Amino acid sequence: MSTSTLPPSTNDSSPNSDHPADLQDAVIRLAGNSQDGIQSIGGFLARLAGRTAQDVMTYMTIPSTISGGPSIFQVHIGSGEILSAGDEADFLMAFYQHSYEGHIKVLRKGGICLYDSDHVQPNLEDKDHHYVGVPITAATVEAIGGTAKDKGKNLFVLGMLCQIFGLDVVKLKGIIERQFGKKKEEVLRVANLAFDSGYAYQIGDLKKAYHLKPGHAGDEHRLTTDGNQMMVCGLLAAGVRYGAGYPITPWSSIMESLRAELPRYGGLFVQAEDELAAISMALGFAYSGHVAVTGSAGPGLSLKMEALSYAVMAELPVIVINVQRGGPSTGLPTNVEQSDLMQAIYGSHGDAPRVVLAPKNVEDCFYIAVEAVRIAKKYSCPVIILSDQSLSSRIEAFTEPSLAEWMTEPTLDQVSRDENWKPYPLTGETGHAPPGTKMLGGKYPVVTGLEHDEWGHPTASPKLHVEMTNRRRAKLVRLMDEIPTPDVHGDTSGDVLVVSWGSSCGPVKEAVDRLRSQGQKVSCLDLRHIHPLPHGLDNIFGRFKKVAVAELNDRGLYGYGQLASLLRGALSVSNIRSITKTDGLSFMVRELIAGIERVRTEA
Amino acid sequence: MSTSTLPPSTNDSSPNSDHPADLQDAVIRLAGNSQDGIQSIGGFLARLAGRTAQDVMTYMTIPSTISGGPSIFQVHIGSGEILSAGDEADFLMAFYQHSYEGHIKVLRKGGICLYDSDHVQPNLEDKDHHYVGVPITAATVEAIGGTAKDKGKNLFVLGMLCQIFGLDVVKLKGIIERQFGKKKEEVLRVANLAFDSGYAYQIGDLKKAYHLKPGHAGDEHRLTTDGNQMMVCGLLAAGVRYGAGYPITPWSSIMESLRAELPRYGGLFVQAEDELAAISMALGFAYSGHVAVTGSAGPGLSLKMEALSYAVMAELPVIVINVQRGGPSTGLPTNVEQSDLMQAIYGSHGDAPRVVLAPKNVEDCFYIAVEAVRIAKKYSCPVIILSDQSLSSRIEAFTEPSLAEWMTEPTLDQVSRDENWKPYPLTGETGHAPPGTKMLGGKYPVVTGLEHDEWGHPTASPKLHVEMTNRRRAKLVRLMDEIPTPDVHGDTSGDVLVVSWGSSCGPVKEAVDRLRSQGQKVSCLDLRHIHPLPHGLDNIFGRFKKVAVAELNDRGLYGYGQLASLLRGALSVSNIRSITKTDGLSFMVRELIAGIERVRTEA
Amino acid sequence: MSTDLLLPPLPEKVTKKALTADHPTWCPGCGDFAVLAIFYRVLEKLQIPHEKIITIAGIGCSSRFPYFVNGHGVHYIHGRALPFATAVSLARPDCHVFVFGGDGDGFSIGGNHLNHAARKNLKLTYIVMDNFVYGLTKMQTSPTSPIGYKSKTDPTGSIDQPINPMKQVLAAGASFVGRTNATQVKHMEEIFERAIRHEGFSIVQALSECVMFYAGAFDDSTPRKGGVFDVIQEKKHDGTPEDEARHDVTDEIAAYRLADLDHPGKFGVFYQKERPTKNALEQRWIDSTKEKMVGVTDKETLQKRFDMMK
Amino acid sequence: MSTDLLLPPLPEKVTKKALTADHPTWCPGCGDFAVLAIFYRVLEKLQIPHEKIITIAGIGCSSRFPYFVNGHGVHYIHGRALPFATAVSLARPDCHVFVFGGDGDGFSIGGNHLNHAARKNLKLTYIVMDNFVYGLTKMQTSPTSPIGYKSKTDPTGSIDQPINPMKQVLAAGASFVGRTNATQVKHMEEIFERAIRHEGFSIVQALSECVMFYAGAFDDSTPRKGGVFDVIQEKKHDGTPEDEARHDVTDEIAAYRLADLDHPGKFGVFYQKERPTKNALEQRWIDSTKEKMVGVTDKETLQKRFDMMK
Ligand SMILES: Cc1ncc(C[n+]2csc(CCOP(=O)(O)OP(=O)(O)O)c2C)c(N)n1
Ligand SMILES: Cc1ncc(C[n+]2csc(CCOP(=O)(O)OP(=O)(O)O)c2C)c(N)n1
Ligand code: SF4
Ligand code: SF4
Ligand SMILES: [Mg+2]
Ligand SMILES: [Mg+2]
Repeated sequence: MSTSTLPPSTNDSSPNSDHPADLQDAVIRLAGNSQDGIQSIGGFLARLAGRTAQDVMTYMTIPSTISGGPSIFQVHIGSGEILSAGDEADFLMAFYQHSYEGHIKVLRKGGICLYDSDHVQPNLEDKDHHYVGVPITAATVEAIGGTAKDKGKNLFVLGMLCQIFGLDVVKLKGIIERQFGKKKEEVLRVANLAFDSGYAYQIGDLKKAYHLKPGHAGDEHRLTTDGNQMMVCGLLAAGVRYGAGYPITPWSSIMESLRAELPRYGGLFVQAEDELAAISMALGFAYSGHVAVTGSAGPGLSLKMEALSYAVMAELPVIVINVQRGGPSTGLPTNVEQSDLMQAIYGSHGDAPRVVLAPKNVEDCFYIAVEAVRIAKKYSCPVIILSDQSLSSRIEAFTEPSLAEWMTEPTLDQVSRDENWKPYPLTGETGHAPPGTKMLGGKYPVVTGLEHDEWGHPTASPKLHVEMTNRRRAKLVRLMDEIPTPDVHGDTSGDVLVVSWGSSCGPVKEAVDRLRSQGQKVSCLDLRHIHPLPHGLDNIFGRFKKVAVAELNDRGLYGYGQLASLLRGALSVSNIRSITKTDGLSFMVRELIAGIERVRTEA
Repeated sequence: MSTSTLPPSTNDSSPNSDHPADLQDAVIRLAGNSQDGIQSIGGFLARLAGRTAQDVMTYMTIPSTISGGPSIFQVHIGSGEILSAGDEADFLMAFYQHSYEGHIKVLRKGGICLYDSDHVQPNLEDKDHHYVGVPITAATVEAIGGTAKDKGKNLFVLGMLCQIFGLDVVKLKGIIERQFGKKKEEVLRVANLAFDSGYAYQIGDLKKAYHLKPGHAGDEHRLTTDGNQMMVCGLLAAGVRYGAGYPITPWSSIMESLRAELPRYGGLFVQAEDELAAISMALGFAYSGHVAVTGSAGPGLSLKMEALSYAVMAELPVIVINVQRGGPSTGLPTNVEQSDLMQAIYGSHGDAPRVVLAPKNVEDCFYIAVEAVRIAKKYSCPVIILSDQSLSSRIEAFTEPSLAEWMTEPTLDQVSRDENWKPYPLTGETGHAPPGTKMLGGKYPVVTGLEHDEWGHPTASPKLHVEMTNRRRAKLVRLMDEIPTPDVHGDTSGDVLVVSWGSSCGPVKEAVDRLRSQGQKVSCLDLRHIHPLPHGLDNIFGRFKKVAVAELNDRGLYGYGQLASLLRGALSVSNIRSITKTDGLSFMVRELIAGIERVRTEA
Repeated sequence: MSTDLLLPPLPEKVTKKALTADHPTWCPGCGDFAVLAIFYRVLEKLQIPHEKIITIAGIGCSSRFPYFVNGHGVHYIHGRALPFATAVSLARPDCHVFVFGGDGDGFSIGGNHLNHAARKNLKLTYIVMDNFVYGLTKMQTSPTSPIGYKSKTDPTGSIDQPINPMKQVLAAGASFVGRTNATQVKHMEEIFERAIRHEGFSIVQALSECVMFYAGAFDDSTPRKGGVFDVIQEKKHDGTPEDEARHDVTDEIAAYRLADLDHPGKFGVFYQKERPTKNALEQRWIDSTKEKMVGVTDKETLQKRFDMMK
Repeated sequence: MSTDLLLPPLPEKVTKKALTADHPTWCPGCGDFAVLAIFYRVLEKLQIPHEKIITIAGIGCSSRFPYFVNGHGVHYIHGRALPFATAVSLARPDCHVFVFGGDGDGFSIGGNHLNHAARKNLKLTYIVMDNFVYGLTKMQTSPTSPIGYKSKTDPTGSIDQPINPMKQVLAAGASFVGRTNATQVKHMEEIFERAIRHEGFSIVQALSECVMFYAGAFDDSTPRKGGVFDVIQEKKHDGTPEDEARHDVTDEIAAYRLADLDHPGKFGVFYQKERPTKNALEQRWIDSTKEKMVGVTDKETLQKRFDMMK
């Protein structure tokens, strides 16, 4: 039986946590060891949320050893818009003493701590939280038989959660079945046993307090997945069929999916010997007439800098995905950071202008990939996509993109070129003649990294270097003319405009909404096009007293984060300030609120 | 006999070219093929200037094929301060028709064109220049015997120039002897024959018009050499004894000299298999307890970006020299450009703050190398030196640095460390314990690219990542506090302050001096510390109506060159504008004057 | 398989004239001229359709090759021509990929790509113009410079043991390994042709003198200069006793033994043995995947992926 | 030369305890534990002074090695441990340089540095913990993964021919080439000791099972798992007829032939032959230069250089 230290209060004193019987949203943190399969229960919950038209965002930590270790999975689930993984947990499931001790501090005042009483000794002096002890280990062993000591605890807990939060048990069991159905029948049987006994376990009237409100209309086509998977889908939809890469966390799952998927589309992805080879292969594919993809995380992006400079010079259409993690060097390989922005723009030698985009959430990974391919093709140039570790691994639910609208079939342009053909016209777009193309004038082109004339012929003419440098810049200027000025969320004038990018956009919006609900004159704006910047920012910025750029990187020598420095250099406005953070974690809403307040009030 | 079309006028109408019998300075352009040895006569002239306490600056072009081809060598020589290689030539020596046709346009109005009448047919309609034809080829053959048809012409011409400009024939013959004395005696004999007959050749009264005023007091210790050689000397003086590199123009001559020289100092330089290995070796030397050097040009610098990020994280003292050339990609390998500045600062992944310095002239290559080593040692960090193709190859004369003052003997710190030793104290400077050091506490250190604590032990603690990121930044802040605010040349307030760096500093000063002599309120300032910037710039900039940053790179998407963008991002002043150029050539003084005028007058 | 090079009826003949582009910027007398001339000749002979000829190179004197061949060409970055070419070979099975370069480009900075392209057995031909020196950057030691060679980076003579390119590529798994001397044009022609006809990764080391910075490097294998051009006698499988002593090109150990001979060594085909190319293996995977999905559009495939995420 | 390891009278004994640092973060059962244990044992035996032990590694599970050895250590970047170690070896002849890493680190991204460090014969010992997979990044194909191995990047089984590390390093010129299996600790100890005592570039391929992502990979050479651990019989030069058939470790061709055997192949010393190290050659240059300059200070030398520029 469960040991409940305190009955859950339906109304408590912690800020912003007024939970009625039908909860709008809940943050559930599962803390245990990665071996216990807490990632999979988290995943099941997220998928269920997607299925029931609820919003969801997840967050997890990866243990530092391969064999596993302490790890958490947090699910923020709700019927409203979910923009962050949650600063505080409403509900903590602690599998071990270390899980309890390490995470009780993130449980909100009045929150419930469910713990495995076979492993955890909670501090009974603590009157801020409600404690519910369940002998999870023993109960699971009882349920499924004494064989696999640690197996099944996760499903037992899932059953309990399903009961407590009033989740859709039929759908949830369907998801479990789809997952385990692939394996042996015995596995599914055991999983069901564990789940059912968790579901049936008597834990008092917790469920009254924690019943989650169902989502909106349930007939929407909703996907529940992470950013890396949506990036892959975006590339596939946009017609990318070739690529090459080298494994590195957190990029690997993109290349693994592409390697497995592309043969179905008649394409292929090569695992290269290193990142230098990977981008060279991607450029080889691009030269062959196919827009191609490569990618990495920081250390690998650094290795791609020389070839990227070639891509700019030769004007080859290639997508380079960088899933940012904590730096410098090997840094914090499994944490989030947004500290490769300047490198993406300026990391290669020479004046090497290139396009840099950043998705703002999991769903946007799809659309940003589509946009990247569009730009790469139209302007025949490299496009860097800056994703980040948070986007790569967190799970969100959102409406399925319409493939009728977004699917592009790749084509290979082999039309013979006439005598007047020039790949690099001084005015007009680049147009390569891929190999296999007949040159009716009899003269075949050489693509080069040397400065060259309109035909691609090397030249050291001072005049041509000026003209071609202008030409490479002008492509990005044309793109700038074409991208929309981003919308302001909230009023278009006021005290503070918070500008952000990448995975920080969600928490920023949540913070701004919260401040607005308190009557503050705060708005926000997401930047998806980082280089070139969209037009109109000076105007927008000028209508606010302050602009606060929120990003996960260092405030630098002069007090400004990377995007903030870029904006200050580019625009002629003097009100740009920074909110930065370098602890390897996403912004907490409360950190942003404090940062915005600081910017608002400081001189 | 020479065929002189017009007697030289001692007074002509071209601007700023009032040449009396004793010339203050003269720009001599030798135009021929590189095979003709024009580089060596140029070098002899430059060295002579150094010896006779004159100022000198040279400029040359390198033919695009290995076997040679059209090429020029320009010597600007004079008794005042020489700050640029000269916009226009006072004197053109044309060896071939193509030399004549290609270069007559840079000869100033009233200037003299000496040509080889065996090869050149000048345009006799041209009344703007004075023509003097000499059958150089035939006369040389006559002088040294019919064997080596094209050999010796350069020395014949040198003899003529010696006569025309009234150069110190004894010193000049001494220099020739030192050069050729190393070779076979026969070679020196032929060289002397050619020189003497050129010296004796009758070319009328040209020499009256072109007699160069001797320099100031001649007892100074003056060196005449190029920037790459002074960089090598600076490193040697500062105690650098180890390094590694991979060849690339225009860096190669630094590594070649280091490879040849270091054994004399008990050190060594390794030719690595590529740039990735080269910087890794340099870091290995640094780890071993010796501040080390590596270097390259743009493409190779790009390849060093990953390891540079490690150098920042592990805090290893390494000097990275980047001799900038035209980019992007292979670009214009033998031209000058200043387009790797942003990469030097931001080219690596993660927040990887590092020091960036730039020498302002050939002499300064010595002092900047010394400063780089001082910083690398004091702060245990990587320092990038941004030189450029112009500095690397141009010859200047200047006072010899005092080795009594600048020579540092390298030491290897092997003192045993006690239990309290920490390599990365949260407050205080980094102090590694190189291998071989005994650890009295029994615990030996591991140097890592992972985030780590004060002992260097890996950690994923959010708090420590914040603290260590701060710590890496704080080192550069301390350096910033220590470097002097640069001097303003000219008045400390006015209409326009021209800011420049690297090889552009010379022409900028010349342009500013010229404008000042015309009464304009223009001043200039050289930046040698690029990252971190010195304190006090906001104040200085604020006292001018406009700040014009002159640099050899593209004006970018938003209208600002690289240093200008950096300054705009860093400082809170709104008057920064750009003067940029991307033709692969150094600034002409007249281009700068036009640029300054544009900035002064525009809104 | 490679015989299909000759099959399609050709509309226009590929002639030396049509193949000639810019006049090479090489020094007069540079060995690379002969390599170029013989490459033209072999292309003329094989009549590969003009638009299907792709030459790819890194950086170096020798790597300027693509400018001198009037065909689709790529002048890429130093040391990375092979991975670039790998992709072209995989993506464009209709084309013929030729990679050219120098010893520095291929064996110094590019050495790892060489190992991996060889083991993966990409369908392409790689001709290394080995002059035992860095030419373009003006005379530094290269990985094939012999001990004692005086260069700008070894003023007292090179001290590092050079690599043995033949051994390296044999060990890496190259399926065709040839060696020639650019002064022996007939021999070079034969080796080039066999390399190009080989179905897989074929590499030829062509000793090509740098007259500017290493004149005389190959005199010892140049009969005209008093050297001996020692050609490998290949097995004829004629059952004669002499045939015993002849070289079996499918014998890797024997090839390695030939590679172990002192400079100037042997010339000819050291090794040739067909095994599946990466091109074929990847295509097999695509085909077997596609087999199970006849009639399914890319859109349907992606939609199915979406459905899995619901 | 390497005997001097044992000569200096040691103040403190180097014990396993003193050498033990953090508890390894490897998975229980990972083969790398045994490699570490044997490394401790060999260090104990050789009594290299504690402060002179330097372990250097790139990135990978195996490359975390330096954290687990209490000695001076470097956890460098992926694939570049050898050039870093090259410099340490050259600059610090008083120290002993040990490089550790995995198959991905050493043969994929780091393959070129391996070739060049081997040919230059740097004085250092390199131990590759080869598990035929990328462990740290969780199961991608490595350059030694056999054909058919199912990984996240080859879900239908690996298709590229793996490299043969023994062949590669023999061809590159490694002067000591050994091979062992981490389950055979006595053998491993012997090979490590011989490698460390070798004066020059010594490399050992230690098959080391990744129980997480490639369990059972080496069962076929692990007697306990029913495999055969086939040890090379080295020549004893005892004049017996049996000795004829034994392996001569100075015979490179014979070593290459051993390397050519099918998996699991042979174990032991494939090749060992001393030749001058780069360390010695560079030192010789320094010494002969310095000989001519006895009593000249660095300052005087530099002043002379200045005088040349006047
Ligand atoms: C990344 C990079 N590093 C260095 C160079 C400079 N570089 C150009 S060619 C070359 C070597 C040329 O030698 P090789 O490949 O043997 O060709 P060769 O000129 O002898 O034909 C070097 C070092 C470069 N262009 N890029
Ligand atoms: C430049 C760079 N690319 C990729 C990675 C990611 N990465 C880390 S370890 C590794 C491979 C590990 O395999 P291996 O060397 O065989 O070691 P193991 O883990 O199997 O012992 C990779 C690809 C990285 N850290 N740096
Ligand atoms: S430098 Fe040497 S390799 Fe280059 S073109 Fe001249 S002769 Fe040929
Ligand atoms: S993942 Fe494999 S190699 Fe890595 S520690 Fe675990 S068992 Fe060892
Ligand atoms: Mg070469
Ligand atoms: Mg491995």
